[in-house]
Amino acid sequence: KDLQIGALYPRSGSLALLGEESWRGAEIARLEINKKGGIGGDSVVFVNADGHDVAAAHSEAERLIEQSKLGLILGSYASSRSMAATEVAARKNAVYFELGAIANSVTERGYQTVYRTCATAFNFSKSQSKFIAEWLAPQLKKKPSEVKVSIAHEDSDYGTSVADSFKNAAKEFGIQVVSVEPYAANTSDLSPVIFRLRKTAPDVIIAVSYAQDAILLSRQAAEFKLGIPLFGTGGGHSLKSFQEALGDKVEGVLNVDFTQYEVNSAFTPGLKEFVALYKATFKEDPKSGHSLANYMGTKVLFDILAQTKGSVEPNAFRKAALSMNLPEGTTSTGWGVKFGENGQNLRADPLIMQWRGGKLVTVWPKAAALMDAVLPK
Amino acid sequence: MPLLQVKNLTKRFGGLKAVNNVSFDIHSDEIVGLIGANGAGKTTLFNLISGILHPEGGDITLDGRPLNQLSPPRRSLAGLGRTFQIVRPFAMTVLENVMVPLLARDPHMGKAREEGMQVLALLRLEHLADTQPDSLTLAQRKRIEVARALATRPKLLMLDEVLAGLNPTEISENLPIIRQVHEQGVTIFIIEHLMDALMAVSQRVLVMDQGAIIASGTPQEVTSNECVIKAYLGEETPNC
Amino acid sequence: MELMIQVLVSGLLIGGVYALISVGLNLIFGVVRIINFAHGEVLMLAMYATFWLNKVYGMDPYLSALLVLPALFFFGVLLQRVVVQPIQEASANMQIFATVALSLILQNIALIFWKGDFRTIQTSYAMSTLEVMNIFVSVPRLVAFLVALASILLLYNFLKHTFVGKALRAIVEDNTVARLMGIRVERLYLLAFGLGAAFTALGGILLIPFSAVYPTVGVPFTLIAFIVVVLGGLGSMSGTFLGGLFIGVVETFGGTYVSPALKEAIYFGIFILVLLVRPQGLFGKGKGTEEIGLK
Amino acid sequence: MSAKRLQLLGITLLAAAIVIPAFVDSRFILQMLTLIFFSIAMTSAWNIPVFGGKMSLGHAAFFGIGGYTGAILYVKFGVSPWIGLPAGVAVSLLGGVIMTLPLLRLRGPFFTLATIAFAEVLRMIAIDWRSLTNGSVGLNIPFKPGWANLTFQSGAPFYFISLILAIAVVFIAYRLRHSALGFHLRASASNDEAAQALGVDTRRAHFIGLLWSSGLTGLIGVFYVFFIYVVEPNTMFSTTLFSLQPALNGIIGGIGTIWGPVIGAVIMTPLGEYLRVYLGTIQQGLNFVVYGVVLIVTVNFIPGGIVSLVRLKSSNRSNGSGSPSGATEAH
Amino acid sequence: MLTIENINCFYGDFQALRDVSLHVPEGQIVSILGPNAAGKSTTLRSISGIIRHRGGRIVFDGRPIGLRKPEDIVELGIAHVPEGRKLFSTLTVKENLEMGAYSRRAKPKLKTNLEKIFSLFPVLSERRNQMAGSLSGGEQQMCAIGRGLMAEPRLLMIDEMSLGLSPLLVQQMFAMVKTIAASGVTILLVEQQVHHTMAIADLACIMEKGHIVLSGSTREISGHPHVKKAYLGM
Ligand SMILES: Nc1ncnc2c1ncn2[C@@H]1O[C@H](COP(=O)(O)OP(=O)(O)OP(=O)(O)O)[C@@H](O)[C@H]1O
Ligand SMILES: Nc1ncnc2c1ncn2[C@@H]1O[C@H](COP(=O)(O)OP(=O)(O)OP(=O)(O)O)[C@@H](O)[C@H]1O
Ligand SMILES: [Mg+2]
Ligand SMILES: [Mg+2]
Repeated sequence: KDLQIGALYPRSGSLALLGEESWRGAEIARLEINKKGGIGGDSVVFVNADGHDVAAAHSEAERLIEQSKLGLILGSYASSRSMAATEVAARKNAVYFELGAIANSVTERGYQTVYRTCATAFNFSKSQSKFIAEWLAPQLKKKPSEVKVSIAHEDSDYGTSVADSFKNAAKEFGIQVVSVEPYAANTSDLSPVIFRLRKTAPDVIIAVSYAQDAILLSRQAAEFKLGIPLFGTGGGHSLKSFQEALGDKVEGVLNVDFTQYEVNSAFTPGLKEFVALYKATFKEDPKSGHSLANYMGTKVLFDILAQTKGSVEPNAFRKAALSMNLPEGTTSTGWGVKFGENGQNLRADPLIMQWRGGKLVTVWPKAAALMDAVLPK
Repeated sequence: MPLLQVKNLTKRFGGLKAVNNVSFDIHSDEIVGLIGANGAGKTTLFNLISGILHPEGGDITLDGRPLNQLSPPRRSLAGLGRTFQIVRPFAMTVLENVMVPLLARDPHMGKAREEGMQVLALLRLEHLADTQPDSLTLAQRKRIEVARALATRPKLLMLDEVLAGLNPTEISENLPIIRQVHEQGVTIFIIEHLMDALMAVSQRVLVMDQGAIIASGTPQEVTSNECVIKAYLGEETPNC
Repeated sequence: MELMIQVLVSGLLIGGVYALISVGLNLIFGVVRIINFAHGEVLMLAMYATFWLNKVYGMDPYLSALLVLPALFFFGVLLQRVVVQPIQEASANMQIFATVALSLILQNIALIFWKGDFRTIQTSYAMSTLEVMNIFVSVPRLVAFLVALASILLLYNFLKHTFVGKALRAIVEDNTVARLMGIRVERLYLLAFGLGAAFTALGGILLIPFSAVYPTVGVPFTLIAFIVVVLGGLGSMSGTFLGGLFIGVVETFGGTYVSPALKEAIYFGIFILVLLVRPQGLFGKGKGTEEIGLK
Repeated sequence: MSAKRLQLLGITLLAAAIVIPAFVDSRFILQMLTLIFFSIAMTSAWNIPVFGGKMSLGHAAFFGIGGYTGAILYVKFGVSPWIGLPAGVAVSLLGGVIMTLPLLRLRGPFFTLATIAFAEVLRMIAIDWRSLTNGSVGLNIPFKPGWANLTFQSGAPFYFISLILAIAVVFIAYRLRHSALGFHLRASASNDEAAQALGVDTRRAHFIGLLWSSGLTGLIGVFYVFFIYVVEPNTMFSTTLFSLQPALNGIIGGIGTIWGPVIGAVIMTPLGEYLRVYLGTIQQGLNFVVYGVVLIVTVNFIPGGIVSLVRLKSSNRSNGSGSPSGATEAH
Repeated sequence: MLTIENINCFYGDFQALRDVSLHVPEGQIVSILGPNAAGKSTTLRSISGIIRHRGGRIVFDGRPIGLRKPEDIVELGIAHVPEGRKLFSTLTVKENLEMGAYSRRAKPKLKTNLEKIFSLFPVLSERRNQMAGSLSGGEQQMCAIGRGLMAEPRLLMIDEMSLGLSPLLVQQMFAMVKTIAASGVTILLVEQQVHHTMAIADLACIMEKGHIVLSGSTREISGHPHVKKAYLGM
């Protein structure tokens, strides 16, 4: 007998790259558990669906729940797709297990069947702000309230919601946000952004970018000798292609993200095994931490299902989920697991990393760090 | 007062003066013919009168009403009907083709259908009402062109080579129709290369050459005018 | 003031890239009178070709032009022969859809073969800049600008002075009469499409040092190229160059002084305005571009 | 007469459509049918200006304007969707006026290109005008089921809403086509100069046709928002989803006719979904490749759309060599 | 040299040529006369391959050419000066003439032919760099004929040569045609200027409603009562 779960990711179109990478994480967890005999003897099967745009995410969620009669969907990497799909699931009383989308609103609508194992945009911003206040400000010999920050963000839902979260988080830490520069991610020229940033001259730039624009922004910053440290917010700044594109100009770029691979392994038990499995399955290195986050989340899901004996009945599932309690430093991402009433994992804080010697090395917090951060030049 | 009054009308295409300072009148109840060599500017003159082209200078009045500022549809509504030299009926049935101008005047479908059938009857096309024009002969298509123009209930009907490409039998079928339309009180202004046919219907003929009107008069006067013979009829006549 | 000059310079540089990408489209739109919505995908394929030549053989992107341009030329010829020629006489609407479908196919073939990865090439000159009196000029962008200028001059002279170029202009006017002169119209169409693709490919090659390659990289360029061509006037190479610069400058000024997020909206808006005031384009002369609508 | 037969077929299908929910308990099939009905309505509304040869690739503009109006009124100001519906139509009409008046001067491909630009500008404005639209994050319709809120737990209400919408739009398109306006549009499409000379104010006809089209598209947009619960610029103003898709449906079915859009939507909507479900998950992107090939083949081999096959047959019978006249080619 | 046997031509449903047969002997001037829409231009168009004929055949130098493309027919030495001049109006006079020599057959002689044309029509030489679209009607006609001659033709077909030309120009044109014919080029002339044509043509045929109704030597034809009445106004 099979235990069927819907797997909804954008796997074509503009978000295909990390959509696919995210799916791979979940797929590895599935292969792993099936090798161990599945859940209560049932092997796990994914019914895959492509949510390449919002309308497709909506109708695929409908299809998974109604046609394939699934009571459980996992996914979905992109926040806009997640918002549409979770809406469908919640209305149909099906469980939706979000592993990668970070928009705050996914778990803010009071739905009882929507869970999220990964960090929210606000978590990202909080980590960044905390890092700026506790580490960067002293390095600059300033009080946190004297640190000036500009935000440059791509203007889709991802960039916009992260930028908004940062504004809120910065307030908590008394950091000044001096300007916000939205731009379209598919542009071929970001010099206007650079010119505006140069005019405001902040101490650090929070950049919220997809892949292509992250590269473009850094390259043009280098070309125009902007000389202001960039602080990425996951997305494009974590990608190997970002490092490849920038070469030695990548050195020192800060970044906050889901757990990546250069991290204190004591803090992330199981990570090494995951990387090995990934390589064995897909014949290449993981492209980003998205696969890891989805792997970790899927495993949490399987733990819950093990408790419910494979049942996805919403009440039983909720009881099992809320009873999960893992401290930080016990999963492959280093995150703990404790779901709040709204279904959000409260122990999934993103880490601060820095590109050092061509690698995205975790530098903060201490427990996860491999190195100390240095002030970027 | 003349029905149509054209004064000093001029139209250039680049360097070419297709219509050059042309003035003439057409009175109610006339049938006026317009002849002239290929490229003399006859069709251009029609296009100027019907508003498809805008003149560089000159005035056109219909029934005392200046037309210059009116768009082609307004001129049509003011009583100006015309056919096109190159017939391209609308891609709809014959009856529907004729209903188009009727509906532009009164959106009532049933009435348009009824009156459309009347116009078709006048042109002996009623049996073709439901066919698509692209399966018809050129002669029939030219008749649709006339029917459409007639359905605008024009005061002045301008016909551009509606008889061209027709065989003598077809022409002799069509001539009485033109007369019949005329008898219903429509003034007619007709371009035709077929001299015999033109001479048979028109009361007065204008001759154009290189954009200008070079002669005007009864068919007999015109055909014996040496300038006309030279410019249009194609016979060598010295010292014109 | 210094910022103004810097903005102007940057605008002109990106405008040069736009012009280069649009030249190929203009050749196709202006001569074959086909609205090629797969234009950006030709660019994308050229970029992938350049990328792989570098990745696998370590070939310098500028050098790879020697291989990529002929390859894309033949690709263009193939497209004309297989997809476009059968619909050459069809209405413009049908052509739009055939090429939209083509763009869909090419994008997704790229996705199938090369996944959604963002790929870039590392070159020594990728991020090098010249600095003149505090004005920064990106070297690869300057190269792109100069090549754009050069290739537009080349194309201009080709159309103006060579036998084949004149024949290309002749078939735009009247291809039946052109046939009577012994001009092999179909062959020239193939040539026009091939050349159009090759010039577009040149744009792709010059983009590579500062832009990543991914399956949908060409999408925004298609619309930009159309706007540039319509603004510059159909068939006018100098117009295309000026149109490209115009868009580049408008976009950079709008982005810097209004909002980076609205820079596209600004030039789209200006495009619509220009179409209304001058349907023949900013720099087009003679017959309105809308004439083609009549075809 | 083939139109008669098609009509009969349509009525039969309609009867079936009404009883389907009683017999079919698969919500997915209902969902698919709902999507098809939306698609029929969209395509038929898009198709109205096409009677006159004006092909827009910017209809997402009206769809988005309508949808956003409904959503903003409901989510931000608590205004009932039932007021949002006429409001959405009104604002779409306004958009239609703004877009149409200037763009009518353009012909053929230039009209088409300008409509794309128009929709793109609106998309960017929706992204940037955050105080009103909530930017890229968009707005969510809160889940408060009930007819008053146009929000439902079950799929049946939207099945019927979309069915009625489809019937209404097709009916309106049918009436328009067979009214004076339809005659004038068709006449203008086949020979604009001649139509003008016959007293038809063709610009006014195009204008009115586009207004009908934009208003109806706006209306569909409002309903669609409440169906999909989310408004977001890249979806609502999506060129692919709401500008290209109706046009593709139209082309496949046969543009400028009444039944072409219906047939196109009925075939293309499930085809798109089917390809995505069965090919897209085997190999990402494969579905679009197949879809594109289907399109090119159709354009190449049946340029008049599927409807023209039916036409061709019947006219062959009557006169041997009749060819389907491109009723909608823009000259 | 050129023989047409029983060809039919259609525009859509409309039949423009019905069983047309025609013979053009080498070195002669042959004229086709007839009223408007008789099918004269259509006959020339089917010879030069712009439109396809149905049935019958067209033979040039013993070779059937009916199914060849216009581009290939030019290479055989048949040049067609189309009705209404049809110059490339955005190309200059010189460029228009050069286009006339596009064929492989004519290209090598481009330079000498160009000089020849310029000496034949000195006015074209004066205007060589002017856009063809801005020439006067008569100049355009000269340019069109010049462009035809650039193809190095053995058979030159001119459609409505004297259309819209002043009497003086008409006379010059006819004289020119005679000169050209004397240089060994066979001429097929479609004309409305019947008197002039009869004066220079060796053979003539009368075409009406798609049929060839009469053909023979110019003398025979001009003496025919039907022609006298319908075409010569006698
Ligand atoms: N749109 C245009 N652009 C440029 N020239 C034009 C245009 N329309 C007509 N012409 C030119 O104007 C002149 C007059 O043309 P017009 O059509 O009025 O002639 P016509 O007297 O009707 O001739 P026909 O007897 O052949 O119909 C011709 O030389 C023609 O080439
Ligand atoms: N492209 C076309 N499409 C449809 N019908 C055409 C076309 N060209 C010519 N015809 C028709 O074919 C018939 C013969 O035309 P053709 O041009 O051969 O006549 P012609 O003898 O050259 O007349 P003219 O003295 O006016 O030049 C005419 O009835 C004409 O209307
Ligand atoms: Mg005329
Ligand atoms: Mg002729």
